[in-house]
Amino acid sequence: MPTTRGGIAAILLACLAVGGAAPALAQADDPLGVGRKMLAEDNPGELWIERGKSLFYQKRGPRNASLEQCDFGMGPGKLEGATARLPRYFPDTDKVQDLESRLLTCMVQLQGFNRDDVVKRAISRPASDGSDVEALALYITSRSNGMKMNVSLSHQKEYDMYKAGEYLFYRRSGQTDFACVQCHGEANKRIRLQDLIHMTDQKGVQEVVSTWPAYRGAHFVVRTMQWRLYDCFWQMRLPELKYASDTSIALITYLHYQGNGAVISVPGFKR
Amino acid sequence: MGKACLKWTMLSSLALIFAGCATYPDPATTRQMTEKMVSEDFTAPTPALLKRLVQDRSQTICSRIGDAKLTQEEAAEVVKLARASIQYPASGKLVGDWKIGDNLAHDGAGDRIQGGRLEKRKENGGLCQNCHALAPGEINVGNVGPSLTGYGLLRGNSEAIAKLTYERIYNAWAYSPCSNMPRLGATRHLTPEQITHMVAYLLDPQSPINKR
Amino acid sequence: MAEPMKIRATLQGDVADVRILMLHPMETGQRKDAKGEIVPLHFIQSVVVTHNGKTVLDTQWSQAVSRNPFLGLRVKGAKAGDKIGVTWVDNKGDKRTDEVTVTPAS
Amino acid sequence: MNISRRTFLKLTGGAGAFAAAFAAGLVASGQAWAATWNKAGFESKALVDVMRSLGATEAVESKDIIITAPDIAENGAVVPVAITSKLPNTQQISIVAEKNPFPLAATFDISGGSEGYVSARIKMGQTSDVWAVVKADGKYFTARKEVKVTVGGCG
Repeated sequence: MPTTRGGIAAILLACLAVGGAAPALAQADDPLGVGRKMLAEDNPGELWIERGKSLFYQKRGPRNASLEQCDFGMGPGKLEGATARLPRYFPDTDKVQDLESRLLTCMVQLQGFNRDDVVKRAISRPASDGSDVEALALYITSRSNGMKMNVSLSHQKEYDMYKAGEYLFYRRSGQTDFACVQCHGEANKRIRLQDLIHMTDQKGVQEVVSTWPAYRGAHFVVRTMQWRLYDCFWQMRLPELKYASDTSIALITYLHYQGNGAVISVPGFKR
Repeated sequence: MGKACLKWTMLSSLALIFAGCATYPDPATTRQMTEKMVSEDFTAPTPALLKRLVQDRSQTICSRIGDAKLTQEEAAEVVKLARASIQYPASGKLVGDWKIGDNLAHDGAGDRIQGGRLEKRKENGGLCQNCHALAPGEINVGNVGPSLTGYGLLRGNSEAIAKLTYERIYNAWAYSPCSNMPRLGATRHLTPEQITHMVAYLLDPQSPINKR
Repeated sequence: MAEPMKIRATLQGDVADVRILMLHPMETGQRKDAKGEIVPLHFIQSVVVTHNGKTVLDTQWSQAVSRNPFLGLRVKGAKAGDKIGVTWVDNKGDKRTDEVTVTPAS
Repeated sequence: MNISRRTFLKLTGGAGAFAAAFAAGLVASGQAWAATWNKAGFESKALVDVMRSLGATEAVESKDIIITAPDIAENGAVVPVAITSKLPNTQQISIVAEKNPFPLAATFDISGGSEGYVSARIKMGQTSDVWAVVKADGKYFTARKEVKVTVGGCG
């Protein structure tokens, strides 16, 4: 049975694959590269960081409280490096939580917001001002900029979620017969002109885990990892992934652990 | 590169060993736990649409984790199920109108669920452009699947080729079990008539895909 | 409602590399909102950039400038500590002014 | 033509809308700064009319103007364009997307203190030449570069 040993074998295989693969980075003769570089250099997503900061420290919600007492795993209000270790197990909720589900817990418990209301607004419409959760997620993650992803699987529930995420990554369903791996299992692949990140490769998965939340050029708002997963299932013609659900957290745990060592740099810029 | 990679592997294995007591659940437990999550974590406007998440036998076989290989028996079962799934158009004609096929090949919409609503369209797009190079010189095409440029030029347009092409679009797994290619006819994403138009788009000498 | 701009002014030799990001919808007057109603034309028409109070760039924009606009320019004869001011005005008369000091190249 | 393309065309605006907005007084022409806003140029639907509004009908091509923009833009709603003019005494730079419903996107008046360089991002409805129209030492010069626009985001 693939217990610990199988896990190592899988990592080793992934590594061997890295060695042979050419980097999928923009090359000099890439006709798209010039534009991508120009856009990424000046990222409008930065305009959301200040907003997220003021939302974090403002007294808000029915309980008129700020988020300063929110514990993202490093102690109440400690944000430096917090997202580098997420998802992780939280004893108070007895759950493995990612950044956004933890934020949701705090907005409900500390500020008294209604969970369904926050969830309903969490993913903003394109070409809007964006949602509070998007701005907050960006601000909180930006406090880990420059730090390395360092997710641990020391709690049994973290292991369970990791394995669930792996299972989901390869689980095919729906009328397109897609799992994640159909589009993200090989190097240098594109859907139309859009690059598909090679997530069974260390470099690829590191790029994923270190660049969200990101400014999405086509939507003109900051998007989060929860949105990224929701949107993938939408394109796969599957039902709508519930915000902050265990399924989403399992996939994020799987990806983030694989991406350990990546240096966080947000906001990312996506086409 | 190789060295850094090895180091990373060692660190990872150390982390796993130090974790000590925590062990991965066995695959059956993971499957049970995760399938429960999937059954609870999605919403759809109707219960019928929610069923899209339920795997059929072939999808279950084809969801292999990591580099696990298909056994011969599994591959044979997938091929057998695929062959049995293929239905032909009522007219019996496998080659339709390449112009309609051209439009379909470049249409990536249809049947998605967002905001509690199903995307309403007369018919679904064929999705080809997402993954395959099409007519020569087209820029906005994907490369997840093989290039289809000059498909008919290379193969001719005999009846046998038309039948093979139809079947490969209807259910690619009849020929390549568990490949990345969606079983577009078998999953009812496309109708048999739509597939005949795509066959024409691939084979007709007048089709842009066969222009030099 | 106008929100602060993000302005970077970095010295490269005696030239300040100025990069400005603004939050603005830059509506073309053609887009429909979620309710299917047309969103009225709303765009920045003018951006003026000053160096220690003196105008160095005076721009006229149409609605064809992208949402959340970016403007980059290079100001000659700058030194660390100089003031770079930016003011935009849109077609509804909304305006916003922000100022930064030129920082040495890091 | 897919959905996002249609949405995009709406984003870039149909021909009549802008003029109508003027008529309805939506464009606040009463402001002092609006006196210098090149209304005729921004309302022009053809390149020749844009050039006329700029007083640049006699413009000649120049190799001293460099347009930095992608060969292929992934998202027509945000096409980065930077113009560098090495012409002495560059006074003005305009960015024109020839096949847009209203081709003139922006005009930058440069005073003594800034270099002949501007960088911005514009909307483009379709593949088109992007023109730089530069006024230097009282004369007009042009350069152009094709930008292919593919509209993704659907399917």
